[in-house]
Amino acid sequence: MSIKTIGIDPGVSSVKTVVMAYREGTGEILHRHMERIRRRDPARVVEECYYHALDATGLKENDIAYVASTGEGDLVPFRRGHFYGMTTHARGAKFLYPEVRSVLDVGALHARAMRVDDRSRVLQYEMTGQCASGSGQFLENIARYLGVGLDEVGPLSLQAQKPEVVSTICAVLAETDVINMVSRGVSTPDILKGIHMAIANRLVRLLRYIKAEGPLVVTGGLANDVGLVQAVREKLGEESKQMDVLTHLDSVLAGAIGAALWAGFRHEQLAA
Amino acid sequence: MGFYLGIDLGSTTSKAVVLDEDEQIVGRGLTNTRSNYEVAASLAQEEALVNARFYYLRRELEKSESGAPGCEQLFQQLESDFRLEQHLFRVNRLHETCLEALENSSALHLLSSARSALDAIFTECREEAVRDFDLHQADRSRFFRDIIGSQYMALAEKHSTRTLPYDFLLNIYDRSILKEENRSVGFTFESALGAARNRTAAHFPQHASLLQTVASRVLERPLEVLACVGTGYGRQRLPFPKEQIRSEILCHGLGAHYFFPATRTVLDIGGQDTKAIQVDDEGVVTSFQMNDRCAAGCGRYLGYIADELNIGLHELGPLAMQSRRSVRITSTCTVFAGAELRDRLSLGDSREDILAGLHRAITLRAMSLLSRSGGVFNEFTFTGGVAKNSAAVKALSQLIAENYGERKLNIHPDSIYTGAVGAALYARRASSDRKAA
Amino acid sequence: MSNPATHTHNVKKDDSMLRQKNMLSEYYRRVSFAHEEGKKVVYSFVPGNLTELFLTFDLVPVYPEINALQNGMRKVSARYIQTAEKIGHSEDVCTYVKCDIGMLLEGNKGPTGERIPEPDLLFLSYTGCFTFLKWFENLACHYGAPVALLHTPYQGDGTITQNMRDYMVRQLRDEIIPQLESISGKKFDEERLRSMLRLSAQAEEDLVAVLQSARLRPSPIDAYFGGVYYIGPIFTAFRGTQECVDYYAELRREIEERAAHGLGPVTPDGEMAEERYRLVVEGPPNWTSFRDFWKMFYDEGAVIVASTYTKVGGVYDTGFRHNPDDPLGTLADYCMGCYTNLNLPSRVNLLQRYIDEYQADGFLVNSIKSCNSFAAGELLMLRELEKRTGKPGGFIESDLVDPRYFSAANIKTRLESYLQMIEQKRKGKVH
Amino acid sequence: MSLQDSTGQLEEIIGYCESLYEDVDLQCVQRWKAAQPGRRALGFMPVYVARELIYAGGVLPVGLMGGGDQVEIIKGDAYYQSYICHIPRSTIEMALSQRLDCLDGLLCPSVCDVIRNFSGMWKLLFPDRLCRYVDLPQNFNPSIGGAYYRREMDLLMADLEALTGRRPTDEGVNRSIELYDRNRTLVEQLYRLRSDQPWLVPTIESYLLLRAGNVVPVEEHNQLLEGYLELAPRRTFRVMDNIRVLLVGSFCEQPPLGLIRTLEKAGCYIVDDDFVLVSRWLTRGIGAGADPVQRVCNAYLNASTFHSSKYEGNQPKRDLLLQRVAQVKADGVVFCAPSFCDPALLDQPIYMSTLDNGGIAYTAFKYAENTGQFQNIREQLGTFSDSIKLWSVQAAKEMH
Ligand SMILES: Nc1ncnc2c1ncn2[C@@H]1O[C@H](COP(=O)(O)OP(=O)(O)O)[C@@H](O)[C@H]1O
Ligand SMILES: Nc1ncnc2c1ncn2[C@@H]1O[C@H](COP(=O)(O)OP(=O)(O)O)[C@@H](O)[C@H]1O
Ligand code: SF4
Ligand code: SF4
Ligand code: SF4
Repeated sequence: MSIKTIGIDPGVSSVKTVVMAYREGTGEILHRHMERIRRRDPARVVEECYYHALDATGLKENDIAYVASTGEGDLVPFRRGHFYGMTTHARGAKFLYPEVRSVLDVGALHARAMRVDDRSRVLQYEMTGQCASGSGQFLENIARYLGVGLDEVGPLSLQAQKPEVVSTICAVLAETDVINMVSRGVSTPDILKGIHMAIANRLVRLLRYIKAEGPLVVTGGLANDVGLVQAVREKLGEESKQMDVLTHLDSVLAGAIGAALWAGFRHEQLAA
Repeated sequence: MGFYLGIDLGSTTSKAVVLDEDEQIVGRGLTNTRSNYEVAASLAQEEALVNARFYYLRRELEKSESGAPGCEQLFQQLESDFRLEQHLFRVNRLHETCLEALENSSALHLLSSARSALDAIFTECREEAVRDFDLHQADRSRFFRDIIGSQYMALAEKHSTRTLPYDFLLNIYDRSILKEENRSVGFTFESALGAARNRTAAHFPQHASLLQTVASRVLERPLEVLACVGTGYGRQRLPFPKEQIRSEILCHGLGAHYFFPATRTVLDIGGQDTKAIQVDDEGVVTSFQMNDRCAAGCGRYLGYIADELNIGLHELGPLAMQSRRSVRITSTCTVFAGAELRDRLSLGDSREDILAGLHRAITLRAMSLLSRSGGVFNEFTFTGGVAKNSAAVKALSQLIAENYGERKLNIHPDSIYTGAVGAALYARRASSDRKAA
Repeated sequence: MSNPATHTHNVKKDDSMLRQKNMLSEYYRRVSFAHEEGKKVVYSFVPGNLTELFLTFDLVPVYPEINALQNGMRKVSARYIQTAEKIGHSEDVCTYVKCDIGMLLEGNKGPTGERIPEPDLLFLSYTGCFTFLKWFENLACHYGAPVALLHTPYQGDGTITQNMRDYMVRQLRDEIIPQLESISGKKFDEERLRSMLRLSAQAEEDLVAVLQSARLRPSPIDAYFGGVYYIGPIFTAFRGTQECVDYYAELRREIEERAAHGLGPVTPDGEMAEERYRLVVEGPPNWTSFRDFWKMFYDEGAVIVASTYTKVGGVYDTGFRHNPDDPLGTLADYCMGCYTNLNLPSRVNLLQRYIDEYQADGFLVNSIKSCNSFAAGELLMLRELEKRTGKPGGFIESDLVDPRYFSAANIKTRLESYLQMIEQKRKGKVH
Repeated sequence: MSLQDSTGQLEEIIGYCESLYEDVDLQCVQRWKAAQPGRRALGFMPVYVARELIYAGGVLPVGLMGGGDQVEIIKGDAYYQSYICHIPRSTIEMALSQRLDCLDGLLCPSVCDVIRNFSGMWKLLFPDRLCRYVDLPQNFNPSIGGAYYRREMDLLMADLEALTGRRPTDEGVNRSIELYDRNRTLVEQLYRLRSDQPWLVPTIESYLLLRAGNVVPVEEHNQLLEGYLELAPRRTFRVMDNIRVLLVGSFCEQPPLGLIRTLEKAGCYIVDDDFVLVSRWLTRGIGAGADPVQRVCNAYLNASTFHSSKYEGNQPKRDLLLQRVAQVKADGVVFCAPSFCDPALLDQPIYMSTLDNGGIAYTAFKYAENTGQFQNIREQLGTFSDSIKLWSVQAAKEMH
């Protein structure tokens, strides 16, 4: 018999929810959802997502064995437990690709790299600090400036011919760089690729620091961005690091998936 | 008559100033730089020249009808109508661009619903412009992008439906505004003045003929630019020879000296850089500091905050002034600004208190540059876009008084043009040097 | 022979340069074969180095700082630094240390490509910098080599007290020398040390003359960029040798000849054009872009007439010379007298003296991210000097061997603005 | 006494300590001086000075630990580049804003190059005020380093005499030794209690208690400690499912309170640390007796703890670290050092490889005394504690 768990991952820009049928250390996703917060009260979005998840699966609150939060856990008053972001992303990545050895989680404002063992235990990690260079928000700003929808960013970047180097590390100054490029007539794909390379540069530094090994699973919102993932591959290639770089349609949900799995684990542990 | 032109190509705004032979400012131009640098420079320059023409237009009006009641009103109406014409021209052009963008988009199923939504949006934009376009409302942004942007977004929210998502309309706009901004003005002074004159004449039929004569007299007058110097963040991209480019530090120093000859310390907080400059009694820079590599705590920071709160830049200061207890903020990464704000709001701090804290944080960063450049001496001049922000000014003057004692604080209404004025002065000097040689 | 002066001088210049090059490669050869030749290797630091003492015991000294700076000039430091960061060294700390540890981790290939042997002794003469302490603790961990610690008291109150001197001499006599004896298997030969010290003093005399030639207008040398070449032999493995004496004698002759002909310094691009600015510089140079950095100066006609960096291995121009009559006492005085062992007020006084004596137009700080020993307090020094001399101060930031912290554009902007400031100040007019 | 009373009293003690922590104008020192004419106070930079001698001379030793996140830096930045740690700039800021005017002088022990140069900066800025650089010997041989240190301490005694007009007597020094020995015992008890039952002594409380010792006379500090030690064990705090960690690296510039709270909120009991090191620098009491000044010197030579600014000699600190981990039964080590702190940061690789070899988990991050955002640190520490917690169970239950 499986138990039902929910993992909720409120982030800076979106709330991710997963309902899981958990059984003996693994599970099956019954429901997945990602909701952009966009200027709304995040606590309310979390609540809506939660009830939406129950509605969509036809479950009652009582049917849920364990609700676990990750990310901005304080926004989930009805949680039973909280697991920290790297713990859950590592677990989520393992769910998606059991052979995972390193995880790269790139979200709206942060990026973290983790090296994990075969049980998805985090062995070493490194994350970006108080500086937003290389974050999703930064990419979003650029995309808006260029008038490109988020979904188009990746595919466009893949079309680049001569990517333009972005010299600065600062996200704000980089925007100016981009303005410069536009005014010099650099094509949108080349600009985007340049930005991707700059971000990838930072990400690879994180990976280098944790002595990453393959396979590497990219999670978080930017895992959806094929251009960035490709740039990371190229950067790793430059360092002659042979490593599989994997993404998954559910990559963005990795935190929520991990939380739901840990929820099941913890529930069993407590019941034992 | 000869003029001297100074152009300050800033990271967020581009400024141009026209000086006459007596070093009097006769024209000012301002545009945002969120577009092509060359275009921004030429827009600012054109604006400044338009502004100079209006300067003479007013002089002509005063001469011809000196003391006549309503003369000032007449002038203001004319200028306002002129801007309205400019504005409407751009609204229409943007409208067309949006429609083109729509045609080119792959979302065929949205074509007709989006088209009628766009038509409705722009119709309302136009109506609103005609209804209350007021050039002289000081606390309003005058940038096309800002005005149209906030209108568009509000209206897009209204016209979006389940099938026609907001994000789609927003994307159409994002694409089109970029194109629009990369275009030059696109109409002549004569034609716009002509259209404006007709509008104004409708308000003041009794002055129709006066308007006619004055306008043609101004149009006859040739504007000859004798020398031109460029400065600012984007100065390297100006199509000028090297000797016509000056470092922005030098220009700011000289510009501040122009406005306030007794100035010794100058602080300029612009969009992505902050400069602390010490000058001597001739406006020569003796030491300076500026931020590098990191744009934390600069003007753009406030821009992000305003975006996040969905209010205008000019509203930030007054809101912050209402705070009773400012919240301590330490991170001033410009990109994180929005997140920081959300964080604080969710912790239960009031908007006003958070804003006060943010302003203080910015000011503290500036204080640190000031102290690095040598301190704050009498008189102290505050320039750049952020000098328009009352809360920043308040926090700054408080901190200066507490730490350096009483200092005379200068803020000139034209302070945003400080760099451009400095550049124009250099242009004038270069040309008189040439004459002397 | 239309211009004999330039001609002869060019040849001479090459002589001393060549001699130095040869000395250096011979030195690295000696180092790499030390163990094969049955010699013991001792690692030590440049500030307060006790080369004569090592040579007395026939030990081969290795200076990790020199390796690091050479690696910086050869542009391999970036990789070494990364390697060190991989084992947990922070981005924030001294890059000399990381460059050295990175080199070690990658097999200890020295700047000339030859392998540097492991140390038989880590001689931790800890003068003027705490980081030395940490550096050798890290090396001790890697090599398991014994450490000899010489604690050099800081001139906190601006003087060398008798207590400090006694402390040093007793450390040398009771602990250091016995340790050197046991490592080398040789008895301490005081006479030999004395004769070396005599040679040291002789070379020191010539070095001072060379550095002080910058008082002339135009200065025949660049006392910073050129200066770092001049100090090479004496601050490292050669002090106390006849080779060293010969080198400085030759260098001095060359410089005096340049001076006699009213010539300016030689730069990597040949003769420097007109001398337009005379500057005093505080702080070490950047090594990773040494040439580009220098070029920014000589392109503008800026000559460095005095620098503090050329005093890290000993301040000789205030009168100190090694004294053969008091061998241990003189070594103590030498260690305690190095530039970074002076307290801040003394450093300011020294700089002020340079600005006056060398008739500088201004002084410039090159603040090094890595080096707290130099950098902490430099901003106050700058201000204090501006106040005392009325000369404009300039400030640029870079790093020793981490190319990430050398921003050419930024330094160029600051330097240009600074020189323009001097220019304007000289003119006294904007117009 | 009822439970409520004791809770109230505990709150009072901690509240008082917190008010001392927030007293960046050193009003408490001003009050102490004003209470009796002729009283003097000497500031000292953290880590170690012989407080016994200073206090014996009737001079209050005042530990300066920067401005934390309470002092806004206005002028301090003019004195320090961005890549130098934060504590000297906030200290300069405090000095320039007259907050340190109640101090009659400053002692800068040899901690690192930054503090060393700071002593010179102080001399340039305040030429009329006493400032002594105390070069603690790194040579621990009694006849060499010891002899040198003794003479340096005699200099200090002369300074004290010049300051107060009278030379401290042997009895005075002995009395002072006894007070500080008592203080050491109490602090040790506090740490023992914390390591035995960490839920009874939140780190923030033990930290504030220690910080109080920087600014109040030792008698008063002893009273505070005694009160706390009596009351804390009566608490009925819930025992949390936290891991036990040893915190290393915060001996000089101090983390802000918010950071210390964050550490515990993220699921870690800190069972040992190196905050306010001066109160624990000597690993045993000095003991009163003949020639007390020499006893103080001997204690430095023979009983100093291991520490980043001290040469390890033949007592490799990596071994001492392992000992300490075992002693306090730590599940892991948290390296928590100020940014740009060469001494602390350059020790880390040595420590890390030691822990790697010993199979002990660790994590590392940097802070500045005015760090305001702890999100990242919470995330990091949380993951650290998660990984220790979940997997100690997990190991048995092997997944899949
Ligand atoms: N298809 C996509 N292409 C590129 N970026 C995307 C895409 N989808 C989401 N993102 C980016 O992912 C980020 C959100 O990532 P997420 O991991 O949810 O962050 P957080 O948890 O901090 O909210 C956003 O900044 C957004 O820009
Ligand atoms: N009316 C206003 N009220 C408050 N702040 C303003 C106003 N106008 C501009 N600003 C601020 O000034 C900044 C632009 O300053 P500016 O000196 O023009 O920058 P730059 O020279 O870098 O282009 C903007 O980012 C904004 O924060
Ligand atoms: S460099 Fe740019 S992105 Fe980074 S902290 Fe500064 S402002 Fe933010
Ligand atoms: S800190 Fe400075 S003096 Fe010390 S080792 Fe590094 S570069 Fe040399
Ligand atoms: S924090 Fe570290 S570097 Fe800074 S003063 Fe203290 S010991 Fe020195």
